Amino acid sequence: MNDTLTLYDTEVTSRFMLGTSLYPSPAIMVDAIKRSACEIVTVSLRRESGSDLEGQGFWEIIKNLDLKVLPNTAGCHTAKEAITTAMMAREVFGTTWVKLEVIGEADTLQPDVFGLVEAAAELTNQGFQVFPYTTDDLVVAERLLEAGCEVLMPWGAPIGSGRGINNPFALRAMRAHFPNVPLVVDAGLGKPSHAAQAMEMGYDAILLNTAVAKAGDPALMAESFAEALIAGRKAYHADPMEERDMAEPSTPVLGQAFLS
Amino acid sequence: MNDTLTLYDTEVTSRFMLGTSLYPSPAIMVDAIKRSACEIVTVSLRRESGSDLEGQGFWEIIKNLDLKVLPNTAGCHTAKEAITTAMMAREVFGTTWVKLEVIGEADTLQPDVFGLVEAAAELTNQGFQVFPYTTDDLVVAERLLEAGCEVLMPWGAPIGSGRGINNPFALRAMRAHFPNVPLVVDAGLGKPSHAAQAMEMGYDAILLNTAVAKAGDPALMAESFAEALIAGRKAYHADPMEERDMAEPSTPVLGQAFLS
Amino acid sequence: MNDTLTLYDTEVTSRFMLGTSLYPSPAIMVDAIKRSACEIVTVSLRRESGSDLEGQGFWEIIKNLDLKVLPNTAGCHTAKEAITTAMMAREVFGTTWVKLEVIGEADTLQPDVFGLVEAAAELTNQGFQVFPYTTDDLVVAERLLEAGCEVLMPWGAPIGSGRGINNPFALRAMRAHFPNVPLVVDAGLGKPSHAAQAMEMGYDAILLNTAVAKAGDPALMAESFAEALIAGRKAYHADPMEERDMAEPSTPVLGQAFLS
Amino acid sequence: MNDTLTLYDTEVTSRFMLGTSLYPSPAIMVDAIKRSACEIVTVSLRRESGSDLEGQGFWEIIKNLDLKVLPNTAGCHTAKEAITTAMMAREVFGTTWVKLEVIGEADTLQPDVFGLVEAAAELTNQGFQVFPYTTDDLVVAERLLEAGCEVLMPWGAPIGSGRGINNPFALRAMRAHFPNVPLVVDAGLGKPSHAAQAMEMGYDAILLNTAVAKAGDPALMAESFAEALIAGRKAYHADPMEERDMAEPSTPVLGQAFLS
Amino acid sequence: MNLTVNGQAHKSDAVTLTALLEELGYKDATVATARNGEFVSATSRDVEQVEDGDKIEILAPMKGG
Amino acid sequence: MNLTVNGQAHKSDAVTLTALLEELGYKDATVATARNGEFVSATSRDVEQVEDGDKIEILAPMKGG
Amino acid sequence: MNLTVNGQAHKSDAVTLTALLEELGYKDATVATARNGEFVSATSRDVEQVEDGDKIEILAPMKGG
Amino acid sequence: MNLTVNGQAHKSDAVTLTALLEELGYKDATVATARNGEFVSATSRDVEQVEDGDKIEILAPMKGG
Repeated sequence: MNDTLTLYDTEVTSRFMLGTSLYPSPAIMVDAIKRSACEIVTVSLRRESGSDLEGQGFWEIIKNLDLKVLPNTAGCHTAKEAITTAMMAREVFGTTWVKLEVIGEADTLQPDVFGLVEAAAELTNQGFQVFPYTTDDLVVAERLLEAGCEVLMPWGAPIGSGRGINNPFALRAMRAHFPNVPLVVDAGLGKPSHAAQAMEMGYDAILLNTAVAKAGDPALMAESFAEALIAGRKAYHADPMEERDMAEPSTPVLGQAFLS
Repeated sequence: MNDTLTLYDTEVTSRFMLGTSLYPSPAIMVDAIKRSACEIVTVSLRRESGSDLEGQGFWEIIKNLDLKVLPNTAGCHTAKEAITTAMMAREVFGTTWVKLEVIGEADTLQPDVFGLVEAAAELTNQGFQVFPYTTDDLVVAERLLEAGCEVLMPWGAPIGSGRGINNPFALRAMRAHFPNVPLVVDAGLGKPSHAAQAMEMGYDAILLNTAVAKAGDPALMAESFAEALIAGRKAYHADPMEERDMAEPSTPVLGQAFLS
Repeated sequence: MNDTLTLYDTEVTSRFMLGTSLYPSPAIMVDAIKRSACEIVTVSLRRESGSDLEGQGFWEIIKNLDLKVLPNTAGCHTAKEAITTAMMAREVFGTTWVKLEVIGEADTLQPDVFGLVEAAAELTNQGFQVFPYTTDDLVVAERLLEAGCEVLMPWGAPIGSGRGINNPFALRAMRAHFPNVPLVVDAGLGKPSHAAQAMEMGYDAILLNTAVAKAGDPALMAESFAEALIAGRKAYHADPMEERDMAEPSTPVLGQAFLS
Repeated sequence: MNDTLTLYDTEVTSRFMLGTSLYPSPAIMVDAIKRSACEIVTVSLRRESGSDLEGQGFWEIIKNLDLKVLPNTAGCHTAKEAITTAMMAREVFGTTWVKLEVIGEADTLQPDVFGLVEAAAELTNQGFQVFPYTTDDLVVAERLLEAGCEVLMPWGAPIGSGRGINNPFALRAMRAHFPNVPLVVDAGLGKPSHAAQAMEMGYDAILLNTAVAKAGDPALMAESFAEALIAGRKAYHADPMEERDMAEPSTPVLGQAFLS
Repeated sequence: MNLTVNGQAHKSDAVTLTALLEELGYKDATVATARNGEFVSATSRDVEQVEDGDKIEILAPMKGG
Repeated sequence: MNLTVNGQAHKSDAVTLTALLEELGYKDATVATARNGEFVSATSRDVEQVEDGDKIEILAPMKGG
Repeated sequence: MNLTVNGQAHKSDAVTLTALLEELGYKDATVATARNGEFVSATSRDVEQVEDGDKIEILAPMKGG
Repeated sequence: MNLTVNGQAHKSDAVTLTALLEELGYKDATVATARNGEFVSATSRDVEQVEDGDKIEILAPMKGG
């Protein structure tokens, strides 16, 4: 089964995008990334500081992995901040990809959909390929597509909450509404069963970080998510049975012995 | 990681037990079993009929797979019927294992826990190794253990319903109550994410049939379940993060640029 | 609308049965009972002690309320204990009613369905009218009816947990299976919306204690539960709409102006 | 307990707002409205047609009820349409209140949050008191408040779906985020238990139509919703117990007899 | 003069909105009016000219959710 | 004679349950009694002998859920 | 002799279960047998008499869940 | 000349951004720069003047989710 995913002009085999933050150590991060078999990792820009040049060391590690990097605009609260950050990221990371985050609220880290659409349009105009971190709002999704986005990344639940898909109804509606747009569940997944569920619903990929990095054994958890994703994707292709309310015997009733 | 499962005196590597019923064809069944990588298949006894000897052909196919067989007592509504069926199965299949079903209600195919405990005790006395299909009732579970069962198989939902785990609270309580008894979720799972969830909850194995056999592509679904099980088991070992209500940024806040 | 409920030979108007334990004070208990408008309260037997004769005072308070009392066998772990307790209660409280509890497990306080059925049969033989605290197991329910019970009281969730209905699927199946038996959700409800839900599902009554007694304002909560019960019952009679997946406009589409 | 609700400068006692559409007959509508005890009904504007002047008759009926009317802009898909409709409604209904709907998607009838904020700002400038039908998006909510809205009406589920609160997590977050803004759950509720739940969560009021109008007995259902709302509000004030995972006996353990 | 009134083609010689309403039998009805997508208040109807090709909306109170 | 009354050791010379109740001050109380796990009805207390080592339960109405 | 074999009426002169199986063409088949609801092991079939009115079950391996 | 570099007060005589980076030891580092909230590309740093009161951001690759 050839089942690759095309994100803008890039074809990937793995449907797992993994964050690079919050790991107990760089070595564990590298191990987790390798065992996830992911082809895309997310990174950010932060202030370089002091003489240790922490960022340079991090960047060496990432470059050695030889993966696609997807820089984010985490922490930006306005379109302008996000746009400037994206331009800085393009230069540093040498990619036109950007995971566009415009954060609107501190407790839930939910997107500011107004700033998001504005920044997506401007960045697309400037030649970026935007991966917008968005909500499950279908109208916002339409606006992002009109702004030039060719991928949508709705949240499953608040970033780092690990709650899984808070509103499966809404994500199902989104999948049905945009059958041909690559849809990535970004944020909020906590367990591999959540990832399998997303894939069974027909989502194209998963992006996460905390659930792997904060597991007791991040590398093992990365492997687990990777396998659950693949399993969920196969289930989607295998066309699951419909749920029923009543039971139905699996063992044949015909030929049942009379032994009483 | 050595992570085998011991069921009575038998050690297995696969935690997936698969039924042999409801497939579109014997060839598809064989393909599904092989791709499930399961080591245990369930079978039944039914009336041999006519000149075609359907049962003999089926049995040849199963023997050629060289797996452990777990005969069931599906369709039995009394302890006596189940006991007689078990004795017949032991002779035919050459195994002391029996998946003990004493059905109590037609709409849900739920176990009759009274007949179940009675039959489990008698069969254990007669040298059987009983795998009881039971509910999530902890007291019934205790009785089954007292009757000599060394494995418990609570239902997730009605047989063939594909609903997944109807009462996660109860199954979690059962896992906590019997930390050292092999626990198998038997019946009601519909999608690989359900299987992953059961494994994440610490269940030891899964038994199912309909969800694979009635999928559009049974063999692919079998593979999907097998991988989801493995993923869920790894997640259990990897110690998942705790769910949180509030968001927590994955990308570091420290070093955030000021760009507005 | 005449909508009384007949429990054995007694007709009641209120469908709310309220416990008498855990209140901050006797005065608050009396207030809560009055505002609940319940006609049945549950009581227990405990060792009389010392010179204060606490039990006598409690009993005076209850007698003055002039309600039906339903003595329980709380804390009994065997059929024998429950039977003896029931006989003592019949003498003291002057009623053949008994809320039969045979507890099987300490963490969940779930019924021991084996002891329950045994005690129900014996007590019925001795002239009791048994209100069995049971699980959502349909086969156990059948046995209780065969034993002579004319009311069933399945749990919603563990006693005192306040979780609401843990397994709506199972309680719905029970309602469908026993359309003509008075069914009371006993234990586990925490909020009035849970009570309304049970009544909407067609349950005949609710029994609870902790959710009222442990509320910040027990009397107000009692009133709230009473109203929610009545509301839920009316909704059941009013035949609710079916859930839909897609939206449907409430305001007419016909005659929509064209204003763009 | 004085527990009125202030919506703009109007104080109401009832927390139930009821729609006037979809009833089997005008008489049943009137009966349902009366038994709901609501003080606010929603109405719309549609093309007057032919010689029967259906709208005039409807308006006479509504005026005779002597309630506050809340005209909606149902069916409007742009800010401009909604603004024009609101101005027409103000003249006809003689009120500055408007339930602002700017619909963005046909299958879910979800709000177009961009058009909504734009129209809310313009209408506020023109002296309207806007009741915006919105999503559970906190950033959109902030924008609506900035635009001058003093009430927010997030949806529970798609209009007319009767599913109840699809995303309780998000509505809880909204309540926590805006402790002092009147919040009304508008759309998607199907049963009185849903309304009780919303009130228990601290929501200030409920607006619905289909669940009453399409019930088998609309007037009885209206009464049921009204009571469930009141019950849920009381429960909110009475401070419900916390949910627990483990059981806790309600009947005292102290003084338990020893009878075995 | 060809108008579209509430979505229907309508021939009329009415010069003002007031005249049009009268012609249509809505003189005393509680209605709101719009011309070509713009609200026309009741007090302006006497002076609001109707022109060939106009799209007129005449809306009345109706049930709503 | 050594009894266990409601779980407490108790020395008594009461010959019957009635006498024991009186001795304990429960003569007029609303209580139910059991001896060694068996219910003893109020009407039998006069004749129900109490013996050395007996376990007596004297129960009163109490709050319950 | 009238038997019920696997739920069907069957006339037979077979004296033993072994004979009955042979008569039915199941001589070499992998089957288990029960007579009137009681299991009859393969080793007992030679000696297990079949009598008029007997209900015989002859079961074979079959798919199961 | 008083600058704010990455949020810290910094005194410098650097005329261009390139000079400032050199002064800070970031000459060979992989960094992106912004001046007063506007991106300054690497190729413009030689000509981008630094002025008193400027807010300079010098950002490096970092972990992100």
